[in-house]
Order: sequence, then C-alpha cells, then structure tokens
Amino acid sequence: MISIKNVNKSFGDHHVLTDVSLEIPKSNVVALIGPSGAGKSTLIRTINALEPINTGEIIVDGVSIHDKKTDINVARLNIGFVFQSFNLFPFLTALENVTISPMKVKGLSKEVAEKRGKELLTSLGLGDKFDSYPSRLSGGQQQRVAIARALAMDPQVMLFDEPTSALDPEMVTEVLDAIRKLAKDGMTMVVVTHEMGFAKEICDEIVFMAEGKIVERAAPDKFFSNPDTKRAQDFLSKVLNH
Amino acid sequence: MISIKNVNKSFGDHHVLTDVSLEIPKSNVVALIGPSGAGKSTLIRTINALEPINTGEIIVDGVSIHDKKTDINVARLNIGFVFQSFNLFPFLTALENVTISPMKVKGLSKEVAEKRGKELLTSLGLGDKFDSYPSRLSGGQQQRVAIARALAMDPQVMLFDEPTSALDPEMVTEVLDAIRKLAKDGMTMVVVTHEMGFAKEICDEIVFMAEGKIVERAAPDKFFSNPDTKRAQDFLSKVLNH
Amino acid sequence: GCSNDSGGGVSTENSTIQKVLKDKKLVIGMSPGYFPFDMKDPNGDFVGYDVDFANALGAALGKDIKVEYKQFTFDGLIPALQTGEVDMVFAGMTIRGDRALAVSFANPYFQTGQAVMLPSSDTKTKTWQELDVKGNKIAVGIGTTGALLAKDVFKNAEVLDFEEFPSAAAAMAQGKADAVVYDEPAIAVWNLKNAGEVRALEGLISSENLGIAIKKNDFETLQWVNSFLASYIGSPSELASRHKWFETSDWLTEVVEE
Amino acid sequence: MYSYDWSVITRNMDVFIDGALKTLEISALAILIAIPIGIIFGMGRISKNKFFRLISSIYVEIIRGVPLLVLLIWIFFVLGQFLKLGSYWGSIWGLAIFAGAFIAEIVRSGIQAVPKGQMEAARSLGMSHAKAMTYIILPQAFRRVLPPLASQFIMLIKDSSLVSVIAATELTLNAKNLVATSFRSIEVWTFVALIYFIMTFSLSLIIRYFEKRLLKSEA
Amino acid sequence: MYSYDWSVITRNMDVFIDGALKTLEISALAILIAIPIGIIFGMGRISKNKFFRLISSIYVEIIRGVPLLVLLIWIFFVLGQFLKLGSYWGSIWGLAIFAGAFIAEIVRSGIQAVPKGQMEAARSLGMSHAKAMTYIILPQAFRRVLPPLASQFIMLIKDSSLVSVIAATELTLNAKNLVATSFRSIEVWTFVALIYFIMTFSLSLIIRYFEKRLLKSEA
Ligand SMILES: Nc1ncnc2c1ncn2[C@@H]1O[C@H](COP(=O)(O)OP(=O)(O)OP(=O)(O)O)[C@@H](O)[C@H]1O
Ligand SMILES: Nc1ncnc2c1ncn2[C@@H]1O[C@H](COP(=O)(O)OP(=O)(O)OP(=O)(O)O)[C@@H](O)[C@H]1O
Ligand SMILES: [Mg+2]
Ligand SMILES: [Mg+2]
Repeated sequence: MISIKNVNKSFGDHHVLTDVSLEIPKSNVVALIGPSGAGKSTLIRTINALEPINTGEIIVDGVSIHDKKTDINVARLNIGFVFQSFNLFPFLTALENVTISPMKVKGLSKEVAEKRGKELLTSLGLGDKFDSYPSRLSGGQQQRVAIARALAMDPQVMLFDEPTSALDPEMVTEVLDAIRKLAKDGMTMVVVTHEMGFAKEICDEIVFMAEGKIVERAAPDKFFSNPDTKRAQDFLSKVLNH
Repeated sequence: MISIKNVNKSFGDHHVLTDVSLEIPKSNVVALIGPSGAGKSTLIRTINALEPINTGEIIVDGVSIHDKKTDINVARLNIGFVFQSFNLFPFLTALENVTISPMKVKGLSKEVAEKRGKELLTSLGLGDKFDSYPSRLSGGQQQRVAIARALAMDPQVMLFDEPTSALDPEMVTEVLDAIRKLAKDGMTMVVVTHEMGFAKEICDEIVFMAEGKIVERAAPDKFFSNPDTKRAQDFLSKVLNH
Repeated sequence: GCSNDSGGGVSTENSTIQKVLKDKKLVIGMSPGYFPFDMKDPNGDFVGYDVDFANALGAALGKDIKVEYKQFTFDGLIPALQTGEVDMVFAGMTIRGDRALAVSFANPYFQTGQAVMLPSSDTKTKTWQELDVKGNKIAVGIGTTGALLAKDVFKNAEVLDFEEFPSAAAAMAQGKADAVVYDEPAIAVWNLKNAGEVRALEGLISSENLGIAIKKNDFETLQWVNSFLASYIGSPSELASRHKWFETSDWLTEVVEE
Repeated sequence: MYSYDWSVITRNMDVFIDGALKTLEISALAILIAIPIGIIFGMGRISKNKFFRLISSIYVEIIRGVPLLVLLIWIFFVLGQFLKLGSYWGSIWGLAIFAGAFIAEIVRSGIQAVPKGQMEAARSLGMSHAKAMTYIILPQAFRRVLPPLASQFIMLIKDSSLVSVIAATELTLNAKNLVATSFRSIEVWTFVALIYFIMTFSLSLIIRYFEKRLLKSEA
Repeated sequence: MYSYDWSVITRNMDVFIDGALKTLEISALAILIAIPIGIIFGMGRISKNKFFRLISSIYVEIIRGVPLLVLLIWIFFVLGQFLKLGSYWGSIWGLAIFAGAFIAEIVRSGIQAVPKGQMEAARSLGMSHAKAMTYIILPQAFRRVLPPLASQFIMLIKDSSLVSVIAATELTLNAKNLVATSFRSIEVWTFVALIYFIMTFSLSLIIRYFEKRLLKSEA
C-alpha cells in the first residue's frame, strides 16, 4: 500500500532523512519510534507530501506522491493525516470541521456530508459534541474530532504524528482506543508514538529511527524483548525505565 | 515540615481548592496526582505563595507563608520550586542561572556562588554545560539546570510541578534520576507528576486530588494496587491502561 | 525653460476664460488671513476686498457663472494655479519678476508695501534696521513678499516662517518673535483689532503692486482681466468696496469674532 | 497677559461640529477605499507571483517611508497635474493611499498569524492552496485583522488633520480659520484637541469592548 | 502645461541637505527626550501604585488621541504662553511628548511580553519584585523593545515634517520656501519625498539587519 524508496531529505545543510526505504502492505499497522530529532515527523509528513523530498520515490496506493505529474490534491484524498497538535479549525464546530472538506473538495451535499460526519463523530464517542467549538472540547475530544475529520474523506491510509503527545495523561486512552478500532477494521496506518505499550499491542511492525535512518525493523515482541541494535537498546532503556 | 490547614482558593467564581489540609513531615516525599484541572498546580503553588489563598494557613518550617507579617522573600529561600516549563532565564548561561539568586539575594560573592553552582551542575551531570545558554540545551538538560538553580538557595523543601511533562520521553529518565537522588538525600519534597512508576518507587505517600479536593491519601503500594475510592480507580484505569 | 508654451500663436482653446464659460464656474484661489483683502467670516464665507472684486469679475463673465473659493496657505497658491486646481489667484499677491516666470499677472490693482509690526512693549525701536541684530526673530508668512523681503534685508536676525499672517502675529504676541513683516493693510487691521498690544513701525520697507495671477501665458484671459480691471477700478461698486474695507472698521464686527 | 474668553467656543459650536463631521466623513471614505487597496497589496506581499510581490513591496515600502504631509502635497500638486482631484477627493485619495500601505501590512500579518498547522491540516484534507485560503485561512485572518483595522481608522481620523494643508475643509482647517478671525488661539486649539480626543478615545473604547467580546466568544 | 526643470534640485542641493540634517537633528533630540519619558510612563502603566498608573494612562491616552499637528500647535501657542520655548525647542518637545506616549506603550508591552514564568521563577528564588524586575525582566524587555523603538525613530523622522507649521526649520519647511521662490512644486516635492524615503528606508534596512542578527544570536 505504501512504498517508500530511497528517500533523502535535507533542510538546507542539515540532512534529515538518509536513504530511507520502507514497504507497508495493505492493512498493516506500523509504529515509527525513535529519539527526538530522529526524523520521524519528517518521514511521515513526506508520505502525504506535506514535506517535499530531495530524491527517492513514495508510492501510495499506486500513486507516486512526489511526481510532478501527480495532482497532489487528489492523491491526498487517499491519505488521512492526524497531527500532534490537532490543528482543528477553531472557527468551525466539530461537525463543520468534519464536513467542510467533503463538501468543498468532494462536492458532497450538506446533507450527505453531515450524515456521514455525524456517524463518524458518534462512532468516536462524540455524539453530543456536533455543535461544540474546538475551544470547548478537551484535548482528547479535539483529537478524536481530528480523526473523524480525516476519516470523512474515506482514506485508504491513515498517518498519525504523535497523536497523544499533547494530551493530558487521562485522555490518552480515549484516543488510543479510537486508533485501536481503526486497526481492527483493517486500516493501513503509520503511527509515530512514544506509547510503547500501545505500539507493542496493535502494531504489525516496529520501525526504529535514529539520526535520519531506519536503524531497526522488527515485530513488536522481538523489538521490545530483544532488540538487535545497541541504539535501540539504549533508547528502550531510557524510555521504559522510569 | 509542611503543614497545609483548611486552605480554600478560588479564581473569581471558580472554586479551585476546597478545604485542603495536608501534613508533610521532614524528609518525606509526597506525589500529588489527579486528573487535569484537579487543582494540583494551584495547591503546590500556594505552598510558596506564588498563588495567594482565600482562607486557611500554610506553614513551612515553622513560618506561616500567607501571613502578612511574613517576609515572603525570606520564606521562599527555604522552598525550591521547579516548573513544568523550566523557566530558565534565557539571557543567562547555565551557571549564571544558578548563581544570580545566591549573589543578588543572599549577597554571596561571585567566587563562592560559582563554586557552589559548578558543584551542583556537575553533580547533575552538567559539568560541561556551565557556559551554555538555555536555548542550546535539550529539555532534560534545561530542567536539570532549573533543579540546580533551586538547590543553589539551599532550600529545606523542594516543590516540583510536573517536572517531566514538557520533556521528550527519552529525557524523562535523567530528570527523574536527579529527583530520585534528592529523595535519597532526605529532601522534603512535593512532586506533581503523571509518572506513576516513578511515584510508586520513590514516594512515601500518594495524594490523589480531584475537583479541588484531596480524595485519597495512601502509601504507594496500597494506592496503586487497591485504591479506596471509585474516583481514584477510574483515574488509574485510564492512566495505566494504554 | 518653458519652451513649449512661450511665444507661439495665441491659442484660445485652453484659455481659462473659455473653460469658465463652458463649466459655468470660476474657481478662485485665496489664502484667508490677509486683512482686509482675503478673509473668512465665522460662517465660513470668504469676504474682503478681493472677494468683492472676484465676485464682480465673475458677474461680468455672465450671470450664470458661479464663483467658488478655495483656501490654500499662501505658498500653495501658485502651485495650485499651475496644476489647474484654481483658475485665478486673488490673494493680494505682489507682482514680482520671479513669480511672473511661473504665472502671469494682470495689471496692478492696488499699491501697498511691506510694514513692520512690533509689540507695543517695544517702545524703543524706530527703524527696521535696529531690529537686525543677532538673536532677534522676525516672523513672516511663508512664501509672502514679506518673507522674501525679510530674508533679503535682515542679515543678522532670524526669520521664522509661519503658515500665515495670524500665526506669525500670534507668535509675536506670545514673545516668540520680536517683529512681524507683512503687507501694510493687514498690519493696519491687526493694529485696529489689537490696539494697545501692537504698533506699526512708521514707514514702509518697500512699496509694491498687487496683481491677479492667472495661468502663465494665457493671453486671452490676461487681456480680458485687464479690460475688466480697467472698468472696475474707480467704478461705484469698487469705490464702495474700497470704502468699506479700507476706510472704515465697521466690517471688523462682522468678520472678526468679538 | 492673555485673558481667556471661552465664549468663542460656544458661539461657534456649529463650526466645530461641521468640522468634526467633515473629519469623520473624510476618514470614513478614505478607509473604505484603503481597505480594498490594503487587501490586494497585503495578499500581494505574500503571493507566490514574484512580480505581484515586488509591486506590493514597492508600494508598501515607499508609502511607509514618506511623511503623510509630503505625500498629500505630492499627490495634490504632482498627481493633481494629471488627474483633476480637487481638495476633497485629493485628500481622501491621499489618505487612502497612505492608510492602504499600513492596512496591507495588517492584512499580511493577519494571514501570517494564522498558525501554519491550519494550512497543513487543510491541505492534508485535499484542499488546494486556493481553497484552503478561502475556506480556512482568510476567515481566521479576518478576525485577527479587525482590531488593528479599527485602530487604523482612529489613526486616520488623526491623520486627516493634515489635509488642511491641501485646503480640504475639516476640523483643523475650520479651527485655523476661526483662530484667524477670532485671535483666540488658546481656546480654539484646546477645544479642537478635546474634540479629536473625544472622537478617537470613544472609538477606541468601542473597539476594546468588541475585542473583549470577541476574545470571550473564542475562549 | 507644466514643463519640468530638474535643475532646481541640483542648484539648491545645499537647501535639501541642510534641511535633511536639521530633520535628523530634531528627530534625534526628540527621541532622546522621549525615551526616558516613555520608560517612566511605560513602567507607570503597569505599576502597582494606582496614582502613578492613572497619571500614566491619562498621559498616554490623551497624547495618542490627539493629532500631532494639533498637539504641536497647542504646545506652541498654549503651553508657549507659560514656557518660552521657541520654534526649535517647541518642536523638539512637542515631538518628544508625542513619541513618549508611543514609547510608553512599547515599553509596557515589552515588559508584558516577557513570559510570566520568568517573574515567577525569579520570585520563587527569593527575589523581591524590584530585584526580579531589575535583574530578570528588564534585561529581557530591553531586547524586545529595541526594534520597535527604532521604528519609532523612523516614525519621528516622518512626523518631524509637521513642525514646519510652527516655523521650525527642517526639510519640509525648506522645501516650502524653495517652492515659494522657484514655483517648481513638482520637482521639489518629488525630491523631498525621495529624501525622506531614503532616510527612513535606509534606517529600516539597518534595523532589519540588526534584528536578524539579534534573532540569530538568541537561537
Ligand atoms: N522546517 C524545518 N527546518 C529545518 N530543520 C527542521 C525542520 N523540521 C525539522 N527539522 C530538523 O529535522 C530533524 C528531524 O526533525 P523531526 O521533527 O522529523 O524529528 P522527530 O523524530 O519527529 O522528533 P520529535 O520526536 O522531537 O518530534 C531535527 O533535527 C529538526 O531540527
Ligand atoms: N490563573 C487562573 N485563573 C483562573 N482559573 C485558573 C487559573 N489557574 C488555574 N485555574 C483553574 O483552576 C483549576 C485548577 O487548575 P490547576 O492548574 O491547579 O489544575 P491541575 O490539577 O494542575 O491540572 P493539570 O494537570 O492540567 O496541570 C482549573 O479549572 C483551571 O482552569
Ligand atoms: Mg516529531
Ligand atoms: Mg498543573
């Protein structure tokens, strides 16, 4: 479903992604973990071309994302993206946040868009928040609206960049539960996360990055019990040992 | 050492602390935990009078903190405070951050203050960062400088308000280690934290707050295995169950 | 140089007269504050000897011609004429060679000169030459002949350019200037109004002719204004106007706030 | 010494009122023209089109680099050569061109103050740059722009005092004329300062009130 | 039609240069007086002393509510009754009092822009409010205040064009006089606009350069 081939990316002099390659089959869930500055955000953002790349190729559902001939606005319909800081539209209600893109991009009628939007919000436990503005919602609720907003475009792939890092601890569960459900439904997903228990539980594969490179790829059990690389061992010892 | 008696506090109409009482003996370490908005920050900030109170009394090392006759600037010398967002002075180097208050408040000479400052920074693993500005330090390093800065006043009591919440996960350990060491040395401490494992390990007592009240106080083992209140059970199930 | 429009045949196409007749509107540029020629009464209406004159001139062009007045600071009048903001300038403007390079003047309609006004507290000064000492300040209206003359003759005293005569006179009243150089009739009126506070120095520094300014080399208009001027000066209405503004002070109560 | 006579104010109240109304009228017309100018050039400053960006920068920098007094005189006497503007429209256009440059900067920074994540979120949902601008960025920029725009209008009321130099009738010119005939400079100028203060201060109180309400409604 | 003669510029270059220097001189003196005024009243606006706060607010609000033109005339003709100021010092004080109110706001917002946590951290270390201000807040406010202060100086250069109305010699008055004798309004005013633009624009380039260096050194 997602095929990343020899991607290189730098900000000016600063090489941030070095020759990154990764295949993610349909319905697979991949956790992207690694220390701060490793390039996790940069990599996941190149998948829907929020970040341009220098060399290499990224193919999602058969479409070469960074090809100049690709209409990126069409390609992105297939790729949902959830940000660490939610990035809800603050002047729109929860429901409007979810319906604006189906209406303005896909040209759905208001009725159709709202019907689907309400379904999505309800399924994410926000059945009573249709008309709430983001500022009236807790962080966990905001992030679930953001997930609904991405799902409203019916993407084949969902990308999450630290979806729970900006949340108060007791709200982490509700967001992780939403992602869990998507995994169960067979959504193809890439999740940047620091929630190791969660990664272990729902992912098909752990991809460990450091300094712009993929250092280790492994099944979750293997990775958390017995990582191959010293770099991953160090990282895990720091993160798990509080 | 710290004695909080019937403290009430409101922001306008909003009652934030309701009749809070708490005794913390010398060398005890107390973890303050609870959901967002419970009043944890407000309570810990009243202990060194960063936040005024409406009624009640707080006595630290025999001094009534909110008494008008108390010179708060003197009382605060006894109470170190570490903020979630570090609040280092950005225009001063790490060493200058640590020495400015001993020099300007206690009137220590530059030599004496720097000698002590260097000791403290070195003991916190920052022996090579004396001349670094905060913007050049990682979050974990910044927070350790902030701890050194507070310790430089030789306080009897240390207060921590979510000292690791603003940190990248792999930097949490280094800050927790620093706090651990203080606990070992017998410092009296109050720590607001969401690091449950850490709280369980080093604290003498867990204080669970919700909606401005202390809902439960217990020894760590008891609290995490078998909390008395429904409120605490709910909270723990959300926070521990990722 | 003005090579484009100097010499050449007399064109009447662009003449101001033709334009006025076509638009049924004559726009006069004026700088109120120049007593008793150009003033604005408390209602905002333009009054004075020049206004009577311009109204008569407008009436001579046709009953249906509307005469409109526009206010400028004195130094803005010639630029306004040059850019066509106004058709003629009636502003007690002194005919000078340098100005005549920029605009054309009709024949003189009034003779006057520059006088010196002093605060009455200054009882010593007898001639303007005594004022020309270092540290003295002479207030003038910017761009007026008084200003040009003062900068010419005062070698040691400092000349202060105010926007118009009343500001200059007010500055002197407050001790910010030691004297004002301005047209004699204006000083005479100010003297009337503020008797006891100011006095005029005897005698004039210069004598000058005032003229109506029109667009440069607009010969048709020039010709016509000169002809009108010849008929107006000395006519009963002109004599009445002259009497009212120069020989009585009754109008002061109409024009000047008491 | 000077003896005060405040009756000059009461007797000529109509002169002051007329002047103040004219001041408001000129300022209002000027801002109505200045706002579209400001929007066009403000968007130009951050446009992807190099030429449009250059033109917009030149306009903004030049106008902001020249005193309004000089600009007004220049527009009136230099531009006036080619366009017959007259005092009234000359002053309105002069003020509008001047304020337009400042509004352009307000618009630019209003757009830039919308967090980057908003554009990214909109784009990630498949919106084109233009759609994201229209449906997501501009509605948010609009709210940010309103308060500084209102302050700009207050500035304009004060700046309009300068059009007295190009003979446009308003409060300051009326005051000058009244001083010229009444010789009561102290009384007249004190009262004129008071009128300006009342106009601008009451407006700024109104703005602050609405700003507070806006802030509340967003919280 | 008007025929251009740009030689009026070259022939009178000394008039322009003198005027520009006088403009810079007046602006520089005015800002030197305005800065202490602004610091005092800016700190007053956030002082705990109610009376000081009230006085500071009145000063700032009134001055910001009145057009500079009116303020200059008022200071010259009304205040001038009691103080013998003259055109030169009258215009410098007028500009300084005017700019002082704006600088007060710059100082106030510079202090308020220092994050609240800085004061809290300083107080938690036992510093008194005064010590925290002196050693922690003001050094940080100072860096924030410099760029807007520099912009205020640029504003002052432009605003100084207004002192021509109270007969203070500077670039605009020199230009008016030159127009009055040469009648070359287009050439003179175009060139004057250019001089102002060069003065202000080159200054703003210098400021931007230093701002960038400041930003870099903080990163
Ligand atoms: N817009 C940018 N301009 C310049 N450098 C950037 C930019 N974005 C990221 N970087 C740099 O690229 C590197 C990788 O950043 P990235 O955000 O991808 O890391 P990350 O693995 O997501 O870290 P974190 O866990 O802190 O989010 C870092 O060194 C960062 O400073
Ligand atoms: N300065 C303030 N003004 C008004 N309300 C405040 C202020 N500070 C805190 N509050 C309110 O007081 C309540 C308690 O806040 P507090 O910050 O103490 O909670 P907390 O337990 O520390 O939560 P968190 O885990 O999110 O830090 C909240 O409802 C908050 O909105
Ligand atoms: Mg990241
Ligand atoms: Mg808190």
